Amino acid sequence: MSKTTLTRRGVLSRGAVAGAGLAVPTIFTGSSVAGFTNEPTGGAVTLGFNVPQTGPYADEGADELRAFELAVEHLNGGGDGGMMSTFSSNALEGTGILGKKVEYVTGDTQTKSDAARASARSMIEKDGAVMISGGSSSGVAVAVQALCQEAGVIFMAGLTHSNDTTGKDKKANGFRHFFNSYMSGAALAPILGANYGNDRKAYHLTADYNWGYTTEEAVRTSTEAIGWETVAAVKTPLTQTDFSSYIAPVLQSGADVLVLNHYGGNMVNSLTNAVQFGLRDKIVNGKQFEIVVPLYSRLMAKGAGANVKGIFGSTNWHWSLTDAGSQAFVKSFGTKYGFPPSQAAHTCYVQTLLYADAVARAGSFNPCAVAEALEGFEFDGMGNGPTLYRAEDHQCFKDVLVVKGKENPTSEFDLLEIVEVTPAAQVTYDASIFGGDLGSCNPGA
Amino acid sequence: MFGLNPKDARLLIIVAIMVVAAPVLLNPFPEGSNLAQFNAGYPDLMQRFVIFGIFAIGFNILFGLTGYLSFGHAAFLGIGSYAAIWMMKLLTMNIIPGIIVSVIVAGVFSLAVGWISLRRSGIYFSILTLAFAQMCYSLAYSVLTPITGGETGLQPKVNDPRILDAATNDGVVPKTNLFGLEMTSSTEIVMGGWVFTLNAGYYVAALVMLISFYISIRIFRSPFGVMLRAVKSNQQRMNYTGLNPKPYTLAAFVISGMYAGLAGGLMVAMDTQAGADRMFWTASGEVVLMTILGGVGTLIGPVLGAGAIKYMENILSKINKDILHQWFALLPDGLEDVIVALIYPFVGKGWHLTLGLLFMLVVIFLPGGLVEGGQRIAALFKRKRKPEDARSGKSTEPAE
Amino acid sequence: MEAIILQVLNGLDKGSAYALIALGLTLIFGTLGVVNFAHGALFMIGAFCAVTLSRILTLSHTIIDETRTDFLGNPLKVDVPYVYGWFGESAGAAIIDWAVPLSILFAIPVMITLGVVMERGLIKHFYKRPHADQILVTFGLAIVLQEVIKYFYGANPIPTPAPDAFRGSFDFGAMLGFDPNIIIYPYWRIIYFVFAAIIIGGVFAFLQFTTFGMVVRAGMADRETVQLLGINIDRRFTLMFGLAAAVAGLAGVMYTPINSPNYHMGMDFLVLSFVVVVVGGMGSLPGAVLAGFVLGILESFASMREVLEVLPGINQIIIYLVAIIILLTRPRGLMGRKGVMED
Amino acid sequence: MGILEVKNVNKRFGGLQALGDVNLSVAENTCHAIIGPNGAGKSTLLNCLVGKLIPDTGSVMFDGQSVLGRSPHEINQMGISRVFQTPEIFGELSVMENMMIPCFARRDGAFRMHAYKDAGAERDIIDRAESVLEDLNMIDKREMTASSMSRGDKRRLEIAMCLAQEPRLLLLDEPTAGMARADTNNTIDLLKRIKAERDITIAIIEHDMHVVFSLADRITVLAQGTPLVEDTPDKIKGHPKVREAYLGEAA
Repeated sequence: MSKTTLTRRGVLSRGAVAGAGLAVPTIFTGSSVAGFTNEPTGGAVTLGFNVPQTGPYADEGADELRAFELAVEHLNGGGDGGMMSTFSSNALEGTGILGKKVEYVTGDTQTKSDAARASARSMIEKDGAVMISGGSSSGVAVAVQALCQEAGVIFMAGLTHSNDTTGKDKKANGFRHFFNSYMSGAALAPILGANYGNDRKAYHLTADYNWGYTTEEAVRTSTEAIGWETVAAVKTPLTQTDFSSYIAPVLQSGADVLVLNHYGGNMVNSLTNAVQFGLRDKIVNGKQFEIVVPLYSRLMAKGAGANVKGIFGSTNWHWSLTDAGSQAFVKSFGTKYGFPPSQAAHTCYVQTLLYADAVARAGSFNPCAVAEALEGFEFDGMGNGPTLYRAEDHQCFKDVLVVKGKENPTSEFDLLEIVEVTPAAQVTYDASIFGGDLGSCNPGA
Repeated sequence: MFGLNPKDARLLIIVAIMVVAAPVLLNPFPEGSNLAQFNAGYPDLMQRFVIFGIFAIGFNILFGLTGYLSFGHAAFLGIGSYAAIWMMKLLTMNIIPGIIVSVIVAGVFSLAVGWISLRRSGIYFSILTLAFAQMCYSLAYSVLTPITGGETGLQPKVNDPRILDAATNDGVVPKTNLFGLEMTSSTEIVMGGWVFTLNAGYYVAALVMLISFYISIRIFRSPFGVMLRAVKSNQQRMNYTGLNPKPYTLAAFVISGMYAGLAGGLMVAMDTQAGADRMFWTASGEVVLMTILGGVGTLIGPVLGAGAIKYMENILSKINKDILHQWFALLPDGLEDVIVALIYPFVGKGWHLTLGLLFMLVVIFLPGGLVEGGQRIAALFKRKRKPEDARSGKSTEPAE
Repeated sequence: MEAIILQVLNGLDKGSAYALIALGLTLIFGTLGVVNFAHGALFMIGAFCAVTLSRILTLSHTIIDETRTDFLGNPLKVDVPYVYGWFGESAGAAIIDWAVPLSILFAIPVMITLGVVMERGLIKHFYKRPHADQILVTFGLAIVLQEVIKYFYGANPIPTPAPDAFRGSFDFGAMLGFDPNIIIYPYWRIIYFVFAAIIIGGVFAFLQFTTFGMVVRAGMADRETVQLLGINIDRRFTLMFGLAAAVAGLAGVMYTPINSPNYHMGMDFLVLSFVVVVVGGMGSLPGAVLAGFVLGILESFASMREVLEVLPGINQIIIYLVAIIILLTRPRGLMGRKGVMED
Repeated sequence: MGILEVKNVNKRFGGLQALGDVNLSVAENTCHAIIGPNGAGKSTLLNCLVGKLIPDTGSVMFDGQSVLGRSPHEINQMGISRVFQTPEIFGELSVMENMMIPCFARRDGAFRMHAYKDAGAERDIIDRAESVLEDLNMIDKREMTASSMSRGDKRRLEIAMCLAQEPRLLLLDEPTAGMARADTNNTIDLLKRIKAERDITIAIIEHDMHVVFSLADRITVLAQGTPLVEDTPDKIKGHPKVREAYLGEAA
């Protein structure tokens, strides 16, 4: 059997010539046809947007999808161009990518690795997608990243915060714009020290899976470095909905800060429960009891309602940033959809533009060329200040936001206020500390 | 043929032809046409069809024949997957050791779980199996992370030992293969506007599925199969006929567990990823639904049910608003918007809704599942054809 | 000691939620012999009754506040609830604040209607069908119900706080002579526990002391005989389904301040509530309640730091482990009857 | 020494003495009936014989071996078959399949994994099943689904299934209960023929005296868990104790 890569569209255009109305089977062999997987040969290029459309993160997925649609519109020259006008690279001209019209397909990750891979594979095998993006959990990101590596397409990660994605599970074909647990810890600790003092006793509740572990580790290390003591760290099951039995013993332990290493539904429930128990009204060790949520998401904060008021956390991006890039993005997103974008939407939008730009600069859709163009790429005007796509681990280094739940929100979107923009230098770490091996880029052919 | 009665042999041959021709049959619409969205003839989905087909066939041996409703079979699938991926990481990317070990490991686990769970029957049995599976899931996701990879699961890595494979350290993870034949390799046939993908992995999986299907037919028709149906029908009578239902049921449980392990191993062979998600109770529920949807206790039903559910999951979920607008672009604008608005809730992010409605409709109107639907259509067809035949027999008009 | 008292409190509270759901599930199973996988969905719909009522109460007209701007720099649109206009600002705010308790009144008719419609329109046709068919059709219904809710309310949790008066927590420790702040418990959870106890007591009293209840109990034991006596047991069973739906719905309404409701909360509870029912013994109402509390308390103990240090991960599996042990030592659960759902 | 020897069997359910010092001896190749009013302990005794219940004290010997502590299928494999009050058959299976199962049990024992053979090609099993069916005039019903037959036919099938095992002792628990007169007579004829043509011992529990007196060689009368008398049918008919037991205060 001859070996081919899946070059549906490439084959098709050729097939139309060769077949020319005749029902004669034409069998192609791979390497002569294409240099890499799904090389776009017609007037269009297909991108795959793989987001959760069912399950608990469906709203986040919907927001990601909106951002993708907006990015495609801007790439094809529609709308007001959004961040394309503020982006420091000028390779994009609003004429698609390399003159090819950008088309896209969508799929449902269900926030499950298997479903996400099935959906991504269908985009690669059936629809001829040359890049996959999206997702809202590290489990999905790692799984799809490995798939893209194997299939020979580029993966531009969506929302994934675990160190693993660009740490022990990093892949040459995968790129992450979103920040990670380590950065959250590094950005948060000084602010926490400044606001709550350096002799605090922290009690961690940690979601019992990879992301929880790396987040706890990061926050612990960085707070202990400023003098905090970690009283206890208790792991909570992912499927837990009522956290009362984990929260009730917190006061007894003598802790005066509760760190909730939870995300999504877990975070909403544990925070709601903690506030219910009146922890924040208590005085322990002569200090006001405080709660910290290392990773904030505005969409999820909305689920916790008034409970987020005054609680510190970190976030990748927030619509209230005043730099030109953020403003341009919020304007075009808000005009189109009527509400401000979430951090997930921002990351997905930026990732799409960054990919398109890299292709344009490389002059090729070949994943290896694209990867080379992205590696070590420095840019600005995308909302987080000057940013570096580090070559060693394909992680973006940029400013990290420390935010606080707003006391007097003016609207249902106005839940967080930015406390501090931590400069990239402060959250940068050595690429080797998380292990892993990028391997070499795989063009698929 | 193959020791089967003519009816079963015919069924097996039909299934074999369908499976071989699937890349063509599942791609009925020309590439680039609006309806190409409904094409299912791409390797991933075809592989999933046959793999979940195997899973459901095995489940049906337990549930369809003995009536014992296990709510934890996904655990065996997951355990099979972990076993297979560890074989690939440690030994070789050749799929044979992985698949064999996954069947064995799943068999051992199902023996242990079955031995305990089968002390109870009815819903108590179901809850025991559910409890075991949920424990497997929870532990795999959390404290067993060093073995299972936890949330992110396991994938082959560049620096895995793979002691049987010759050292290839050029930064590329080798692909799963069958003695050199890579599972991802495909041949494409272009006929006019149609493109058909013949994928090596699919045909390997399909061959395994056909063998599994054949074995399941043999089990159905064997003395053992009769005994299993006797377990479902009347255990009291069985006992008083000098037969011990326990080992029969346990054997069926282990066989179906091994089928699940086989499916898990194949899944890893086709798509190198093993994660805890596939052990969650909803995954166990899915195979129950596949079996009931297709037709409990029938030979081909579970395969049809598996196909139907996987088709909806993978095809319906990918239809978005833009695609709908494209389809109905020819209609006047107002009408187009109305139709899109009417259909949209049922596709894309609403595909679960369609799935739920399908479950309800099938169980309300076709208690025997899709197989009963097929039989009814066939009966209708026969009734119609007979008078037609009679008429055409009398007709003197020359055929075209 | 304090830690143990605290976890018993937690367990009672958790257990009351489990017991309420399991009670409704058992009512349906015991009276109708139907395995209702849509029961979790009823719990979820109850919770969304509270969401809906608070949305209705906050129906607003928009005024433009020129002094402030929104995120795009346009003048801010401020929503003013109609109730402010009708009752004045403070009374209006109080009504909105009390949305969750008010939802009880709203949820009872909604849930009973939903239950009766469900029974007459769908479940009725499945009495004589195999349990597998019942599971499939009710599971399908559960998916449909939750997708409908998702369509209208989205996937994210929706905060539905308790009235201000019930926020904060009560210091049990101080009352019992321990140090302050050691044994504290939120007011709303205490209310939830009392509420659950009232509902459970009410259902038992209803079945025990009313003629209606006696007929239904007789019907649970032997449906055919009761029918031979010329009693229209079907109509009573329909009402029982409505009652079970109302119990699930009220459990959902009262749960909303504890955890913000989302469309899949029913599925999250479904498996757990089945485990509770089976551990209690299929068809036994006291068994369901007992199992709810037992599992709730054990789950709370398993989440203690001291326990987790010895047995890491035990909090992940405790419920299932206990279920296995109980089912192996007591073949029909804690209080099950012989021959129910064993075929 | 009879083929079945019950010695000093006692069984209590809580405060109720269901069986009190039951002694019973069933001679080989005879038909032994056990009669008694409702609640006399007939079914309890039967259940003690087949392993469904274990007596508190006493012994039950079948052909010199104890049956106590053995599970029902082991006792069956020793050669005791049981016919139930309501026919226990494999309702969803065809008549032929119903017949094949006891044939397999006889040939292969309590468990054997014949998962690779074709049940339809097991000539010896099929022949045997067919011969019993023919013997009982049921061969024309071989493809019917068992549950769709009349009650009389179900009973006949159940007896056929027991006979296919060639048991040495056949236990019948009110085999004509709830039957129409014609079916009852057919069943009596059938049992008579079985008794005449085969080397088989029959123990029967029955309410219907017509059935008992047409079949039994010996009769034991049980009352309140204890045997009152054991004798031939003729003697039992006029026995005063039996009248007392059956007619109670009227005596």
